[in-house]
Amino acid sequence: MNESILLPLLAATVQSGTPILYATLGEILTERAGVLNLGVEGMMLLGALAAFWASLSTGSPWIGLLAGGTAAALLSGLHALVCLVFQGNQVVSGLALTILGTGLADFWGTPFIGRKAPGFGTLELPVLADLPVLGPIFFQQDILVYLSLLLPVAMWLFLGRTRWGLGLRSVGEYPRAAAAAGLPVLCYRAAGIMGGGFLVGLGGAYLSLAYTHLWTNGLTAGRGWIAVALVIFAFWRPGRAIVGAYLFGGVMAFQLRLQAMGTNLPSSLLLMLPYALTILVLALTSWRGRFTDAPGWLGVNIEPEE
Amino acid sequence: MTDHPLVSLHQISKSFGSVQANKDITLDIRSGTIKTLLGENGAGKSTLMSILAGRFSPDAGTIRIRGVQRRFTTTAEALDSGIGMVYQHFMLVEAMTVAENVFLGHKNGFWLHPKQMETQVRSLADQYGLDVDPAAKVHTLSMGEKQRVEILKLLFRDNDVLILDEPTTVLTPREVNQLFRAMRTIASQGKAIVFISHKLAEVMDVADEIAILRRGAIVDELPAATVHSKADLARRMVGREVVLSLDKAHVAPGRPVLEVDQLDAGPVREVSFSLCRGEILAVVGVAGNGQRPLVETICGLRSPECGQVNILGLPWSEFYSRLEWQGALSYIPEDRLGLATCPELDLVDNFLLTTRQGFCRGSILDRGKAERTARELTGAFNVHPPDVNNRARQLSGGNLQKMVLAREFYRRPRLIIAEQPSQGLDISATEEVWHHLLQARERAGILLVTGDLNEAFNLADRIAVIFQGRFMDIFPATDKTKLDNIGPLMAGMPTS
Amino acid sequence: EDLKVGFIYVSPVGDAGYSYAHDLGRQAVEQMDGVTTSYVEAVPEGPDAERVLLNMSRKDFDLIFATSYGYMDSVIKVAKRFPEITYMHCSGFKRAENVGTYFGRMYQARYLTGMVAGEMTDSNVLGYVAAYPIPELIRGINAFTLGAQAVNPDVKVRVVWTKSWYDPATEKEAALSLLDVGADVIAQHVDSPAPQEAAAEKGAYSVGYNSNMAQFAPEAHLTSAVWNWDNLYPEIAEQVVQDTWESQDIWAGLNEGIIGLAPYGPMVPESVQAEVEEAKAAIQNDELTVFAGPLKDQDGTVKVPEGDSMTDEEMLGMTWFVQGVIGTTE
Amino acid sequence: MLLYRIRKRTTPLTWQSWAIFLGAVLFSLVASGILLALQGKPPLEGMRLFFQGGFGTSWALEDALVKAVPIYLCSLGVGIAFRLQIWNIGAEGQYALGAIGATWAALHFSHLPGLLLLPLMLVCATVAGGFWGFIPAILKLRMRANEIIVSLMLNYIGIRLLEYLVYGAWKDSRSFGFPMTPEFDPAAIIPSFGTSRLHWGLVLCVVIGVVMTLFLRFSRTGFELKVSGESVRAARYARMPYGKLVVLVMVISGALAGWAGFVETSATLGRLQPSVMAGYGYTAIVVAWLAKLSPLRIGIASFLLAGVRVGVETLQLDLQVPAAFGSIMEGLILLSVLSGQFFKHYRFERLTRNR
Ligand SMILES: Nc1ncnc2c1ncn2[C@@H]1O[C@H](COP(=O)(O)OP(=O)(O)OP(=O)(O)O)[C@@H](O)[C@H]1O
Ligand SMILES: Nc1ncnc2c1ncn2[C@@H]1O[C@H](COP(=O)(O)OP(=O)(O)OP(=O)(O)O)[C@@H](O)[C@H]1O
Ligand SMILES: [Mg+2]
Ligand SMILES: [Mg+2]
Repeated sequence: MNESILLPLLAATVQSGTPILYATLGEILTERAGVLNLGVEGMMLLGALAAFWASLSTGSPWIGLLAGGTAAALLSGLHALVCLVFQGNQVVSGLALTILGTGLADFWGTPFIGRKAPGFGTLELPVLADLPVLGPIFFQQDILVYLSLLLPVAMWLFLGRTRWGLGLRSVGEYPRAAAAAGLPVLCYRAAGIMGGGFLVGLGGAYLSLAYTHLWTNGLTAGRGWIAVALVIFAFWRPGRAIVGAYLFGGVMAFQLRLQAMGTNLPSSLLLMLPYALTILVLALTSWRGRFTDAPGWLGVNIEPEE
Repeated sequence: MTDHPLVSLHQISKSFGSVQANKDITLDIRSGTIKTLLGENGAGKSTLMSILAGRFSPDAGTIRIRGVQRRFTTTAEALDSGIGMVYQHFMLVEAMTVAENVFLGHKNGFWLHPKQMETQVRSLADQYGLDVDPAAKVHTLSMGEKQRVEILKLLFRDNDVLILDEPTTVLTPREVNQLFRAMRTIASQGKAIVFISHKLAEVMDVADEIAILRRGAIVDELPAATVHSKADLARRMVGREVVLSLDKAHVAPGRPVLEVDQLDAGPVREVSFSLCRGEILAVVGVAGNGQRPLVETICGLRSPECGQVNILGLPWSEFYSRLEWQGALSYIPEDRLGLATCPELDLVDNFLLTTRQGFCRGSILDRGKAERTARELTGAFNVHPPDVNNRARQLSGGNLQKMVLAREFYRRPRLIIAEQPSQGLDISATEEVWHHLLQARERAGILLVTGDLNEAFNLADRIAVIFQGRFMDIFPATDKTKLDNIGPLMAGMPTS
Repeated sequence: EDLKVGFIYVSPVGDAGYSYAHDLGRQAVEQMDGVTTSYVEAVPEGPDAERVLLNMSRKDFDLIFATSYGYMDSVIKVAKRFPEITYMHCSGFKRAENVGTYFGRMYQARYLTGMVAGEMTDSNVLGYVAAYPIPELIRGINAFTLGAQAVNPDVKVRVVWTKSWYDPATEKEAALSLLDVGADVIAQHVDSPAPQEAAAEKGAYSVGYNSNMAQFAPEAHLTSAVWNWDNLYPEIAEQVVQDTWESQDIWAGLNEGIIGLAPYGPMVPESVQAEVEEAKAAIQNDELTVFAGPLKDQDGTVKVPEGDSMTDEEMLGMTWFVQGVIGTTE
Repeated sequence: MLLYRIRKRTTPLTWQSWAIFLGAVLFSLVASGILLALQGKPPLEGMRLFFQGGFGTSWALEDALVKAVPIYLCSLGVGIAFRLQIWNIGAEGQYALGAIGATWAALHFSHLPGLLLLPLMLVCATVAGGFWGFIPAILKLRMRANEIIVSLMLNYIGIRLLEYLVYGAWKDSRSFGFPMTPEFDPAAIIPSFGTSRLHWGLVLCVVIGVVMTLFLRFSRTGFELKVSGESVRAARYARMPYGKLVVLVMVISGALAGWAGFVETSATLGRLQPSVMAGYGYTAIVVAWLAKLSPLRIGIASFLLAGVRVGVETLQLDLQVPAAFGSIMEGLILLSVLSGQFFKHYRFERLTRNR
């Protein structure tokens, strides 16, 4: 494979990994607070639609982006209500959220099918874009890609180096200790859910404003589920999420290019590649690794008065 | 200065379902004093203090802080009023460092600076002689170290009222002395300390005032100076005379049930000993010196790396490849609630945990029969409340331990590994547990792993001292000179 | 008593795409006097289809259009139980006394769009983003290739399967990967306009599908191959009203107006437009047959000898690519 | 300041929990009705149509029952894995493999009589589905790979495998290239009762439901599952064969999902085609949790959910509401029923501040 194929492939890797990266980071934030939210797919869809709608009606993709994040955060607020106040099972609530979010997005989104909204275009970064290999891969992209590259660093700083981050982690690891230390446990969990929801919404917005500038029902096509899986793959660490998202996006882009270059392999088998590879890498990395870094109280509700 | 007590509790009541944990409790806590709560398991000590610390809200009654009535709905509100508590079950985030745990919930500054935090924690730790590495992750710490972190958390917050719920159960004698010194320093600074313990000697040593609870109510309140003997205290607490020393009938040693030869397992190095039927061998040492891997290896939860383990005359792997549920080996672990039982299951299920094979017909489980047997056993072992439909979580520590003993003895084991069997138990429960263990000697050899020297002296025929994975010495419990020298041995200093 | 006409769509109707095209046809039927219509959208082709059909049948519909090939078995099954109801199944091959089939000769339009693409390419590489390797799509790709080769013998067509009817992100990625390997015109047989967008971004040309896709990429869009079901549905409804309906296999093309071309983009030269229009007329007059021999498959094996042309049956079951297509039919 | 606080009930509600359930459903229906009204459709009429379409006629009940079968089987399967705290979300893929296994038998032994062929298909579906469940189990035990990821990824792989076969080797030569296997021999089709759509798959469900209930309640392995699900440490302490249990539940789980694939392929489609995949594997997860993993309740929940889905179609047909409305209603119902369960154990108490 020569450079004229490889560089675009890597650039495409970054692009197709970015929406998954946003969603994975969002879910990491939520799960670090101890809440499992399987509604990523639904939130992402609603986010994508809200972003599209806002961008279409205001003409500003930035407002669209904000709307995307907000809509997903609001939907995840429902998850917070059900799980934090009503003690609902997080798995059911999350799956119901996916069903509801998909339904709402389809319901409101149908009139927008086949329209085109203003979105984010390529924005070459001065100097960086001219770097030999890295330039074309990372720095001739749209602004949301750059943002997604900063985000893991920001999240790492937030979780490890701030008071709120410490509280958020403690609420996921052992909420009783957090409560004993006087932290408002439910508020932290709600913040984790809705903050994570916001990021997931940005992932959706990336799909409808940057990757394509279109809306269709089912735009995310399962990317939300991949994100849920990648959280575990990333051992709940923002840094590893980049690896996971790009690995997945990369193999996805690769198999399409393999087809385009002409191969006799059946496309069904090629399309298995990203999934099979994820399993393989996961098995190899988990094998010797000691970490099962899952937050201690992940998925467990906090019962009132106990 | 007002003459209000720092804290006064008035007519506090609290029920959990049908259990009345506290009824009409009135109690004053004064600054500068160490107040001790005494009472049997389930008397309601922890519940009362959890109410003061804002974790539970009372059904009735009022709390006044310096004469002002307060109502805490969260621990945060109690903390803001200067009340902090070290819980019986640690409230530590295992995945975080010591420093992070200490700083958790602290309100100053948005950014955290790990190095700076660690220095601060270290200087505080040095100040009170509570040695612990601030950068270590909590899950790597021993129980004693975790306890120190809990205390550091309170000291760091500068609370006016410090509640310590059985802080000494996991500490070594030296650590206990350090803690008491720290407590006195704290009290002398005008703070109030509430101290809960089952160890009467400790109570007499450190308390200024003593309050005794029985069945959820205060039955006695007296200055420590008026108490003259442990027996006196025990009588007030239990409501009857308590025999504090056991007369240990001699049992003739039988055939060896456990032979360990040059065993290596994790930190355990070259450990050799043998244990016969009718004998209790106590392994004493500071927690975290290899007791856990030693026990886990013998109990088949981890495999030996090197050396020989013979159980009931069979080599380790052979013994575990055809383990019988009955007449073999019983493990009574330190972690009663997490390992020996399932907190959310009822007593019948918990009874079946290790005895299920005895109630099987083919692959069908006869739960009715198990329930009848469990009910009989709860009666025989004096488990309270005697309702087998309760969940394990609902039982107090002592009653849970009795339940575990009842279950394990039902299996008629020939080898018993008992880890800290009386930890956290009140004196009458301790008495019962000891009694059961002594009785079990008649058909079994018992390996008793404990940090409580008193327990070792009372029960053991021989004592082994473990330090950094090695046995420093094994000697008969009658050897007075060795017994006197046990402190240095536990600290790794062999007798010269 | 009104004639009740029911429609079952595989995807939501929306504002573009396959079901939208069918729904335009339904709206035309709705306009007729003495006819009411109703539809159920997003009916998966599996087990649910049978139930929806049954449900409709029990509600006394007189004429039911099942608009996706996967409904075939369900239609036959249900039709057996309701002999008095007329069923029309789109793109299938099973008929019964009261079940007719119909489809459009989209390949004719594909051929014409291929001619446009073949004229407009510089690199002689055309890209084709396609959903599933079924005969309908393979036929279209072959026709497109033959059309392009008719005006530009050196042209090659590269195919990428997305295995999804609507996944704009993957479709865009597929188009980009085709552009990366040198394609400069992108055609598509998927429902979203994402490939159009990709072509526009890279300064290449594009050919749309389903309906006129010019709005998504005005500077790239050459033309689209489009469906016009409103030219068929009212006619069938009329037959049922008049009681002249008979079970038959309707496979209509340019002549009946069921398929067509969207208006050419401004970049398509007059000469090319004229050439294509000429071919279109030739097809309509039966002077030009799209799948006329000699036709070789990818290995060079002669599939249709000189002088022969493919029968409808052969075309319906086409599972091989003609020479010049790069890709696999699996 | 909070005006209300949450208190645990001293005794959980019993019969009142049905009232709560109905209240929760009513709440979500009102919300859906409002949504209908906003669309300019008659809300009351809509709800009537919905009920009639889902539960109100014998046809509706028949349809709901038939649709409930695969949901029930998948859900029973994932439910048993969840009991052991093994997060099998791979029912979708296991379902696909079951369909593949059954089809393989149907295509290769089409000469056998139904009485032999159908059991053979069942066995093949069990083996194939069970194998797909075995993979995450063994990877979890041997490689410590998280079963959520592995089973989720295997869903996609299973579906692609099904496509590969149907587009390739198994394609019917008479299907004009369409991706479908030849129609099954009548012997390979699960018979229905009379002219109704109800088929013997329902009987299979009842039998396995009873067997499963007995197994979980009375067998030693059932007890071991319960304990290991509560605490892996305690299970290890009590010398329970945790690894074997993991494999067992995953294989059962996969096999049951495989059965669902077999039933749908044979009874409903009569051949294998990609559209056999209808997302039952994911629905199953919701149903299993909502029913608190009890086989009987899983049955009820599957039926109700199937009825909702069937009823919503009537709504679509008669009122021309978009398909998405069904998902919205389903999501709302799930969320409110879930939230309603809270009131079984807790109540809100007004805070009286006695200052
Ligand atoms: N969360 C709870 N739910 C139900 N019952 C409880 C709960 N906490 C405590 N109890 C019950 O309340 C009673 C008092 O318990 P508490 O923990 O206060 O006793 P204690 O005096 O601290 O005993 P110990 O010496 O064993 O620590 C016991 O009967 C106990 O079973
Ligand atoms: N520490 C222990 N020492 C001795 N026996 C134990 C211990 N812990 C549990 N047992 C008992 O040993 C019995 C045998 O355990 P084993 O691992 O052989 O499982 P099993 O019941 O034989 O299951 P399977 O037939 O599937 O192998 C268990 O039923 C248990 O009651
Ligand atoms: Mg206590
Ligand atoms: Mg065995």
